[in-house]
Amino acid sequence: MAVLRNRTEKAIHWLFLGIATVSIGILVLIMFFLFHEGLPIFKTVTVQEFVLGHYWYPTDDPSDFGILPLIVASLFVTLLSAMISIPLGVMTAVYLSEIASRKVAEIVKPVVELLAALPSVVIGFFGMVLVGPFLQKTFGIPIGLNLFNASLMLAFMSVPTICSIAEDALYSVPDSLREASLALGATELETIVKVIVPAGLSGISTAIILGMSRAIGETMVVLMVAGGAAMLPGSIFDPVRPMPASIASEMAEAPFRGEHYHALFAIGIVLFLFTMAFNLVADQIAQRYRQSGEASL
Amino acid sequence: MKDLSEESLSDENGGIKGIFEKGAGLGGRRRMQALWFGFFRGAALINGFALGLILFFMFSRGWQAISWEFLTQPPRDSMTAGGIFPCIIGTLGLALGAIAVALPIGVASAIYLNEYASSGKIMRIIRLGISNLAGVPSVVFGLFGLAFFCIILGMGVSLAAGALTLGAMTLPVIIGATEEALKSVPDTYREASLGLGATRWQTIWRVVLPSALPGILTGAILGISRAAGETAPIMFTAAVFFTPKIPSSIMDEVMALPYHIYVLATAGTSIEQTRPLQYGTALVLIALVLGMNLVAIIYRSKLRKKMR
Amino acid sequence: ERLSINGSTTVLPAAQKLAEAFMKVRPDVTVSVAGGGSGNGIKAIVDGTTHVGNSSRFIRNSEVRMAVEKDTYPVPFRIGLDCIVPVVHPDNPVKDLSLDQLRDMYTGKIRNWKEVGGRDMRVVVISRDSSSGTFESWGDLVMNKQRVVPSALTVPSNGGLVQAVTTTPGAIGYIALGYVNKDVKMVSVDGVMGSEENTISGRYPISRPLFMFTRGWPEGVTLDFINFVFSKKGQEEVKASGSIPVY
Amino acid sequence: MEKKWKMQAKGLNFYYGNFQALYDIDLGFRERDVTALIGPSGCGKSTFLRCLNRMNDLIPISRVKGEVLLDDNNIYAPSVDVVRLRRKIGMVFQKPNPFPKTIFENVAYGLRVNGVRDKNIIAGQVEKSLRQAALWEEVKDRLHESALGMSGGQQQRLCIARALAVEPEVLLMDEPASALDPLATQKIEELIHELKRFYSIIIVTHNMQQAARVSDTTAFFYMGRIIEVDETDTIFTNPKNKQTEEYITGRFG
Amino acid sequence: MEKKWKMQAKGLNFYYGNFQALYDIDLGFRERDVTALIGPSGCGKSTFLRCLNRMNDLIPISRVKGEVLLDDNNIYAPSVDVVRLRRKIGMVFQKPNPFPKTIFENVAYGLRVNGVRDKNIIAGQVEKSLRQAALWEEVKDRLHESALGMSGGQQQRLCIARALAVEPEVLLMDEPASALDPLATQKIEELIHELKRFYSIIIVTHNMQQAARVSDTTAFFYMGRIIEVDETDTIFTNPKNKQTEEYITGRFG
Ligand SMILES: Nc1ncnc2c1ncn2[C@@H]1O[C@H](COP(=O)(O)OP(=O)(O)OP(=O)(O)O)[C@@H](O)[C@H]1O
Ligand SMILES: Nc1ncnc2c1ncn2[C@@H]1O[C@H](COP(=O)(O)OP(=O)(O)OP(=O)(O)O)[C@@H](O)[C@H]1O
Ligand SMILES: [Mg+2]
Ligand SMILES: [Mg+2]
Ligand SMILES: O=P([O-])([O-])[O-]
Repeated sequence: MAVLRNRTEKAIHWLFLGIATVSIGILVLIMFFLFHEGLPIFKTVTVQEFVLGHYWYPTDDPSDFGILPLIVASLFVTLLSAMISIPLGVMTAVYLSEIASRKVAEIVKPVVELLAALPSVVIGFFGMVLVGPFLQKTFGIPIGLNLFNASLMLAFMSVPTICSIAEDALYSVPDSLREASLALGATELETIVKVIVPAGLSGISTAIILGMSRAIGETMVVLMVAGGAAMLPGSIFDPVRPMPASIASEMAEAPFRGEHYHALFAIGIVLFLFTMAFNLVADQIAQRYRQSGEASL
Repeated sequence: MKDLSEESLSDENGGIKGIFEKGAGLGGRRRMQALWFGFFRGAALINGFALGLILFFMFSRGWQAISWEFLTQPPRDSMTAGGIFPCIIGTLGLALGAIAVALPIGVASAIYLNEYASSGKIMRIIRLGISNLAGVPSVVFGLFGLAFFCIILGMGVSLAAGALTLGAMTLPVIIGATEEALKSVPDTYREASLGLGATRWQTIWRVVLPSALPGILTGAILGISRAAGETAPIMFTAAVFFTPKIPSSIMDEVMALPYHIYVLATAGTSIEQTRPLQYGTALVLIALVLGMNLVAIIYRSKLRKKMR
Repeated sequence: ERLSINGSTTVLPAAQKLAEAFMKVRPDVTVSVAGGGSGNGIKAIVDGTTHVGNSSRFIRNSEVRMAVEKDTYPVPFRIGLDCIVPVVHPDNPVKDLSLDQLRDMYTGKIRNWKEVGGRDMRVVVISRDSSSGTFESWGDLVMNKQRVVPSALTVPSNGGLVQAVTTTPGAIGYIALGYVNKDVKMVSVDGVMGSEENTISGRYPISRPLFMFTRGWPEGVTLDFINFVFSKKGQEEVKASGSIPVY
Repeated sequence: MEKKWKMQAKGLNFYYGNFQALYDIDLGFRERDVTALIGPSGCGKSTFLRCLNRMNDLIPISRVKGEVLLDDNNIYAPSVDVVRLRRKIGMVFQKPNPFPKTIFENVAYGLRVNGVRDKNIIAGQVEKSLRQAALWEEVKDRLHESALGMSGGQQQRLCIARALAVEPEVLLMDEPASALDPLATQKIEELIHELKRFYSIIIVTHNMQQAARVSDTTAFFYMGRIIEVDETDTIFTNPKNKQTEEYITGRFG
Repeated sequence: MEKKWKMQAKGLNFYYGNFQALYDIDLGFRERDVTALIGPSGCGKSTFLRCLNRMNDLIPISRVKGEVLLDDNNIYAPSVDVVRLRRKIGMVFQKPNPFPKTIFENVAYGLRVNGVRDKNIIAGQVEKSLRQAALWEEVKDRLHESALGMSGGQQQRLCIARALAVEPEVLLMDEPASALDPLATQKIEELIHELKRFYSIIIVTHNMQQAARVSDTTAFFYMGRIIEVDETDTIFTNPKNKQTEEYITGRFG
């Protein structure tokens, strides 16, 4: 009986290990297919021409596969949205974890979570039909669908990410530090600024990076709101065409394993590398944070 | 007896030598605090304002479109009239299919990570892999689904391919939620069970999973709602513009609510005319997704209260 | 049984009407219709993911080559005719533009409406994305193969273009005749207004045929559908959708 | 030395990764005897206790050197079935930790996982164990209510009943009364007195008076080592070691 | 009664929501005197201590009735500035809780937030406080290293230095040595002896012997009430109350 039992236990263990590897297997598969389908484009263009080329005319004859405008667009919308979402997200996190009463926090937190749950297509739709015309009128700009509008919508998508991770980080700062500071005659604000936020800084950085990672990979919003012009923007009210938008709008027309198809997968590689870099950095920070946490015991 | 007021607590009175700035300091510090707390509160308010604004517009402009016909009929007249029934069915099919794929794999993976795996380099890599999987942009999932499910596995544009793609995308959500649920089961339960001569699997099956179940369910609901709202992964793998009948097999193409909003708003034949339909569809999608989230949130907060 | 139709947004209104009418006479068939542009339609034929591929341009040589490599022989059916009309915002006073002016606006040489007799206002160039047959015809017939400026807004469909022009006072765009409505203002080209009459007579300079492609010679339901398209009832639907029927 | 050794640790060393938590522990436990383990916080009492039923196996970075004998068999021998071993050695924890199940199911749990299916046997054993744990009278009318609705003291006695249901030979208790009020503590102590007629009991406690009241033998741990072990009376009235004396008189810890 | 009252609680009642944690506490603390608060776990010692610098204000559901006088002024009067009050009443916690900053910045923190900018004054005050906390010699060469790299005992003394730097008048300590090893505990006790020359000290402890060693006055709490308060010698040799005696002799708790 003991032998049988041991065997079942072993079998179950291996079964679970097997399934857990499936999860990783998916990531490996994703990478495999991205590279497998994307790399052939470099038979046509060099990596340099691809990444640094200024013109994206994939269906012209002869075609141009330069994605610099797309990369720049992605970076700009991400940075601009970060400038909105970081203060908003972090300050909301501070409010939730340090200032709000339990009752208020119990209302605000679900609001933030619901904001996170809004489908991106709805936010894109909102930006397109309401925010765009509004921006046009208020700023007297010719085009409502532009870098700024897209950044604004992206900011609303990344605020919840930033806020909830940052809040976790602040919340996990031990109460003993709060009390120590207050007991020395510091005000709540001083305690927050000088003790709580520095102590939660690595968690907050993780939050910010993950928020930006979410923004750079977001598709529907930039597809519907950014304007779709594959050019280097000259102002924040210029239309742009970030990488995910290009993939989403052109994939359906690119014949299987044609140049255009390979080029779009290659954009996928670039996008994937960006988000992976963001995630690795976030993981590094989180890791270091954990170690210093242990050291303090 | 006199009150211990500002003055009586001032430095002269308290015996502290002249190193502290006199009384003046504190008023300024308080004012600073009030100002900044105002900003913090304002930031939080903006979130509520944003959500309120979006909901308000979608509701005020969409509710007229909602009718029994809208919810139960396919689109008619070049999609300028009729309903969105096939989209609702398609979205439900995709989301349920996705969760049917992701839930068993996700829960089993989380059980392995939390209950079996010992920490070490390999574990670290697996974890890193999963956190990276969570960070992969949805459009890249779409590319993967197109290349792998639709073309290599020959599923074509179909409910099955879409559900699998969404399932892969939902996986990290499920793993995360399940791990959290498993972590919240106190270790003493595990030790008590093992101490009574239960095997590891018996412990997991009889003690750990029942305690973690509500948390796992919450995660599953959130996973479904996430899958239901995604557009980019199904654009190339499952969704089409118009197919009025209910899919008869999982190899059929489907309509889906998020994609329907997108095409009506950007690629329809008469965008302006169909605005009410767009708002209506958006409202239905929001109701579906936020409804599920609300259920999950309420359920979870009840759970947390019970745990205390 | 199922029949899928995919492709050109120019053909889309016709295809949608045809599909609905066809399902009335053949209730046993489920027709699904997708848009996205001519490129999508031809690609779907090449990849074998659709039965009927709509296109507002003819198939390219490279596409035929690719199709043949995959053992597919696309067969074109010319189901109608269309002309591409430049459109501006209803408030824009400009009534006529020459082909040269249009080209200069789209290459970025003309940047202000006052250069073509309009108000002092920046020209916002709106174009279609690369999958569009209309875009390609525009390139052939207006641009002389010159490239559209990168700063042009791109929209994925005729409908989207109407939408964009409607909301942008300085916009210039081009759409299929069938999509013209009161929200946009048609501009005549070299003095000729785009219309069914002028297209058939050949006076209007920017017109092109519309196609449906099948994979090899159509059979079964696909054949029935194509036959339906060329039936009297079918051509009435084409006309009703705003395009110009073949007869 | 009338009674024979039930369990014996021989040259036991224990490591959490690089940190050595136990040094060369030699300690025997007699049959039907209560042994108390005392010592300041962090000295390794719990670690040692958890070596006795191999609960430390669960900690991935841990390592054991040395032997622990149960009836002269080394429980760390490779052939040993840990699951079976743990059934023979019951354990009660610092905080009462009943499963979120009914009272009945809590006690029946150990039987069920050990393959007992017969309803009558289970019911009989549940009643017997609850009686042994002096809980039967209090709960017999609410056996099918949740165990979480009981008071702390009742919960701890339930945990003892749960451990008894699988008929172990040794009972390990890690500060079983430290989370309880004085009255409940007293009940647990009385219970230990009763149970010692059938079981070998090893109890960790911070409360010197408790050790003095319930145990026959007391072992004093300090920094991972056994400093002194002797009859409880001797330890408390006439300790040989200075550190022991200082600890007992509360000079430190 | 040569020394005058530094602080006095008068008819103090404290509630966590509906649960009353303190009942009618009347207790005075003399200047330059050490008062120990003892009693079983959960009896309200920490709660009472935290009433003395209004740290309990932070708990949203809490409510206070009664008065606490500091130099004859009620600290619960509406006009009182809590921030200022807390500067006057230093607090040391059970677990050492240095900020994740350098040693120097930990001690300087209280000065900085209280508006001291002058570098020389700060440096002087930091050194003085570290000397008072008997830590200066050990850390003077690594003032700008992280405080988290210190041992537990050093960290606790750092926390004491941090509290002293703002020159409080009263020092509250909640089991300041319970997380420390015997040696570090001894250092802290010696330190308390030193500090008592300048401050009124109120210390909560679980360790009866510690109370006996360091305090002049001892108050015994039980279930939210003061059962007995007297000179420490009297309490430990000749308690008047039976519960006090039982607790001190370890019969319960
Ligand atoms: N899981 C673990 N990983 C690493 N070190 C551990 C672990 N558990 C305990 N230790 C360390 O081992 C030593 C002994 O711990 P143990 O819990 O056995 O002490 P104890 O005597 O039971 O103390 P207490 O009276 O506080 O319960 C301590 O220094 C502790 O920090
Ligand atoms: N934040 C709180 N909310 C509700 N009840 C509390 C809170 N803090 C303490 N209590 C309750 O108040 C009572 C007194 O607690 P307190 O912490 O003052 O006890 P203590 O004497 O310090 O105990 P210990 O020796 O364990 O530290 C306890 O019953 C406790 O459960
Ligand atoms: Mg222990
Ligand atoms: Mg306490
Ligand atoms: O007709 P198109 O949509 O391809 O321009």
